[in-house]
Amino acid sequence: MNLFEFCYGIIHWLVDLVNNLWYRLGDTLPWYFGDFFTAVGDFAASDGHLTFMTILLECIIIILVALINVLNFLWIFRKLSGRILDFYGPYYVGYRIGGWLQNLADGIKLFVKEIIVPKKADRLGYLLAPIIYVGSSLLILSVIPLSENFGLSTNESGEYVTAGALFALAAFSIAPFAILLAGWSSNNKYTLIGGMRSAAQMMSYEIPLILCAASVFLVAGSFNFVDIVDAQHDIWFLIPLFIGFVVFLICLIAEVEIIPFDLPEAEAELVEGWTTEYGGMKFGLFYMTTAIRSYAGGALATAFFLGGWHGPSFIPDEIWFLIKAYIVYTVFMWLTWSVPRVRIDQMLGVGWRRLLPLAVLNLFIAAVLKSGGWI
Amino acid sequence: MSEGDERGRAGVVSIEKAPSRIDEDPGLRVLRAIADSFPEAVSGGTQLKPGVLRVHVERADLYSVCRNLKESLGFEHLTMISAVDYEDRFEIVYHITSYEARLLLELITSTPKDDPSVDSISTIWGGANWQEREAFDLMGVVFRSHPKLERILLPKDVLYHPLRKDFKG
Amino acid sequence: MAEMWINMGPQHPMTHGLWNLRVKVDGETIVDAEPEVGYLHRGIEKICEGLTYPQIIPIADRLCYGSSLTWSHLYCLTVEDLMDVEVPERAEYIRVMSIEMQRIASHLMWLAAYAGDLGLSVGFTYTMRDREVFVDLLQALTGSRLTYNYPRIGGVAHDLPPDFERDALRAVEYMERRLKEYEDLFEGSKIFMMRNVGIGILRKEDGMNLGVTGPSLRASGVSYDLRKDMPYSVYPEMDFNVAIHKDGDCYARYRVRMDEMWESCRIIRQALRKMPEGRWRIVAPRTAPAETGLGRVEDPRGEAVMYVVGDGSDKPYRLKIRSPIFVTVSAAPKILVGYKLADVVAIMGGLDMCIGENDR
Amino acid sequence: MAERRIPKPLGLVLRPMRRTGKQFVRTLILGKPNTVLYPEQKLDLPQVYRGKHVLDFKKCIGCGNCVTICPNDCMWLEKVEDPELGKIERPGVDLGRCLFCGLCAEICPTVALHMTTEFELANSDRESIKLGPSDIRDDTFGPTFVEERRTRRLPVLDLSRCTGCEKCAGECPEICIAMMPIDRTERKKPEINLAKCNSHGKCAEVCLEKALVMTEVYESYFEMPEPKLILDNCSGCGACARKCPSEAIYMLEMPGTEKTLKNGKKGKPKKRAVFVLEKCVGCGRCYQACRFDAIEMPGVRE
Repeated sequence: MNLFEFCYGIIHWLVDLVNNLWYRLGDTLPWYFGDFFTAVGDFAASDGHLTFMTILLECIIIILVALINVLNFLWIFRKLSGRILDFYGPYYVGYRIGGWLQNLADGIKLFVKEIIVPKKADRLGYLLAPIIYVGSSLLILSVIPLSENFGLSTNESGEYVTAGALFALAAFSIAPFAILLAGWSSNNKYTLIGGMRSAAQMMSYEIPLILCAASVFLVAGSFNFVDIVDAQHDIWFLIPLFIGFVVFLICLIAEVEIIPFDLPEAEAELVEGWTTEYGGMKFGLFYMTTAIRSYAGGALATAFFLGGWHGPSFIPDEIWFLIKAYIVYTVFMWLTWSVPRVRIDQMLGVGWRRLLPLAVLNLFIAAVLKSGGWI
Repeated sequence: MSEGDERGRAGVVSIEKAPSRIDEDPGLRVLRAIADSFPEAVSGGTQLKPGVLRVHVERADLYSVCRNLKESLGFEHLTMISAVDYEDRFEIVYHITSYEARLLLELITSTPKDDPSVDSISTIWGGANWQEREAFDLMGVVFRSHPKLERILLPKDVLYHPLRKDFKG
Repeated sequence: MAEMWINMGPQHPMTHGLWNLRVKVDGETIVDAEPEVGYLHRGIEKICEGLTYPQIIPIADRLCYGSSLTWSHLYCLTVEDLMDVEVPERAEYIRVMSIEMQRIASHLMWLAAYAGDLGLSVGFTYTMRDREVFVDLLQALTGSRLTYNYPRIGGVAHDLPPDFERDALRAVEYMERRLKEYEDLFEGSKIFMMRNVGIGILRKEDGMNLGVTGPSLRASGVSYDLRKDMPYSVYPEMDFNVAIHKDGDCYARYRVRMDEMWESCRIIRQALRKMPEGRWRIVAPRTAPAETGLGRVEDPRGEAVMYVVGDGSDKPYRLKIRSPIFVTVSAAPKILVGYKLADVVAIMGGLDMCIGENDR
Repeated sequence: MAERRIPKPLGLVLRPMRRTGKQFVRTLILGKPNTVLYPEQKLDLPQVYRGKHVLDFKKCIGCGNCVTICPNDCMWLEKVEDPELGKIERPGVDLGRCLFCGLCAEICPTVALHMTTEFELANSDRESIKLGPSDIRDDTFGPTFVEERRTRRLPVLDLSRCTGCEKCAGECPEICIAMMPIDRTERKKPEINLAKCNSHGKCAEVCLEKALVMTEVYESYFEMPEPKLILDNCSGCGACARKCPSEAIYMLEMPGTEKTLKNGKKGKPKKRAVFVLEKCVGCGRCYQACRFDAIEMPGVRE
């Protein structure tokens, strides 16, 4: 049973339940009322309505799963950084489960804070930026399936969006726009410089990222996640496309904006970069979105290079996928705490002079492998 | 060098009393050189303890003495400028160091109460710039031809000079 | 992008303490810089004129939060010079040992702040953790963790606590192991070297002319260390080297401080070995003659000088404090211009700012 | 100096990652992080730690030296009534102003004031961190504290018992006691040179009136100001003797200054103050008490 069937079942059951009442009302009431209720019941039982509601339910489930994952990610982030940096990390809130509830508590705290808009800020852009940022990041998650059965699909056969991977990458690169908007509309020099840096950084690291993804598409011969993962049934793309994997990870770090590539919010020089003027839940959204994007990045790397949900079957597929994504994130964190931040010109230099040629080389290798039929 | 020699003041020797040792001791040699170059401007050259000299200088000749110190005697480092408010005068004390000879020269110049001004030496030692601004800020000593003589530690609109003795609270 | 002024401070993560660095940037490149200080001016020189000589010792501690012991030690040296007090030899050794511990603690704090500036969080926590070892030692010795109030005019306040020697040697050994780890952590990383080598070059002539002292000057190739050049206390008895580097960039300043920590470890060992028995304190006179006293020590940040004028009473007539950082900051525009905005944190962090002593 | 091994950053970022990985393994698997979980765990503080003050009421003599030495003026003397000790003056501390420099405990001549290792002193309002004498009172703390200051056994003079017999001066092996006449009183008192005294105790043994008693005295590291009497101004009122916390001032009669009353009898003679400077703690309270400018105290803060 896949997610669509599961949701369809629930919706069908619910509609049946409510339609009992509706049809009974239609039977007992006078004709002019009764017809109306019968029509409502008919509409509710129609295929279109059922499919629509099913997809809505799927979305809700996927967002819930994603948000729980984000909480996990933040918890791992804090706990892991605590262990690496030699302190405890979250400890008291949710004492029994290792301080897992700390992020929830922080979220509630941020949520009840006042919404402050700087006087000279561009109000519309200022308020729109977090929404675009979060929305675009959630869009990525909508198309990444956790297994063959767990993903957003529109029909019973469980086929996902055909160009899902392409869509995910496209949604990944909406973020610079939101960041630039946030930086510009805050009307602050730090945010402006941060936004500019962010735009430059994301655009220059987008290209190697997509080239590496392209090598994967080339080898797998599809834009569909299920096909890509199925293509890795025998051998993970990690092994033939190792260069691509490394470049992809580095580019992901830059896209996610964590140290060593967190120049847009380099706190030592730009206070908090482009999030300087944001407070309360708006900041909370940015903070959460960083974790969402980390999750998305880990998931993309897992799907593209680490064999997706393939693994020994004693653990469910979905859990395998999450474990791999978590491991990718852990490596990110490990790197993050071990190195300082690079400078913007050095960073762009690395992006254009090192990573881009490597990505092209990787694409070339992929093409050779594919045309030679070795993979 | 034993510790007692280093710390005690027993080694205070004035130039006139021990002329035979001038060439042995680098400190005394420097004192003699200053006294020779500026016989009128310089007075009271003493060696307080080994490595520390004291010279009084007329404030009119301060700039030329300092230029001479830096250019011919190798005093390359201006350590400190301190202004002291005595009852009858302001004393501006320059502590100047020579890296090579390992000497510290205490150059004292005094100004009258009603005209606390000396020549700026920030063109000779760049490090004097902020220290002169500080002395101006806290003690009200004016350094003529200083590139930017503004208050530095206190806000720009303060009217008093707090380290003067007549300033109360 | 047009040129614009950016305020880095007075409340900004780059500034350790309250000061303001205004930089004019063209895009990301710095074309002008202007430090503004005085936000933390407490008027310590004026306060000291109203306090008796022993009362000033805790005030002198408050000059710098990073190395407070050095300042109270300097103050005591100055007043001993003014009063002609002979300090017992054991006290001198204890002083040398404790200020070398303070130097290590101060340099570790600098390293922590520097690592934090560069975004290396691990560097921050590890160095602060290891600084704790020396802070604990100093706490066992002096009774406080930050403002020690330990030296006295004519000695030190307490004798060594029991087992102190063992703990100190253990701490020194631990520190030497750790220093190797830091070298891996900092210099072993390509990104750290990218951020440091060739950044913020202070030429030798500029450094000498602008009055820069301490590690920043020694990193430019001038061998000027008061512990060697104009020895005070029992430093002549100690066998140590002056750390010098010739490049004058951020990496050289980092390297000089690391080497100084190695040398401090050596000095602590020697001081512990040579520590004589005897008294650690004598009764100091209450009043000072109407003369002047001068004390100079090698602070972790440079050449710290105090000049005290006595007037025969039990309070100083004038106490002038030379802060090494005050002069070094005035040289900041010279170093900063031409580098990128992100280098400001590396350069200013590398100078080891301490606003407490800067503004006094 | 010798060039130290400078590691080449060959592995890009692998070397620091190895270090952090080691640390990660160490804290995650092999042990606990370095943090001290504060409210549950606390650090062991050394005895010299300077925390909250405690005052031994029985040892304290109320001299106020702690108040004088305090750089921040955060101490004051307060009159308290104690059922055992009567009306006394004891210091209080305003922790809101305190620097925790420990000079007050260091200068205390009787080692009555200590600083404990208690550091949790925060409170919600300013008045409650202003600790009066009864708040810092702890008579039991003193014996648990290992005092670093040395004690000396010194002869302490009770001038009211002394007859001026000169036996002590004769017995002293170091010849540090000299009998000095006291102006206008026709009496002599032994002046003891404390620098030369080496605590033989022979002077106390021979003193029949027990005027000289060997007592343990803490040595002070501070040179304290000494009061000087200007005899011509002294009116004999005795205010200074009443104020003196260490009972170092005695009021002696001056024979020959009696006023002749109307009925021809002679009245009581005038008195003068006599200082036994060996007992003086230099607090300067006599100077503050004197209203006739008869006591000079060079260098006491107004």
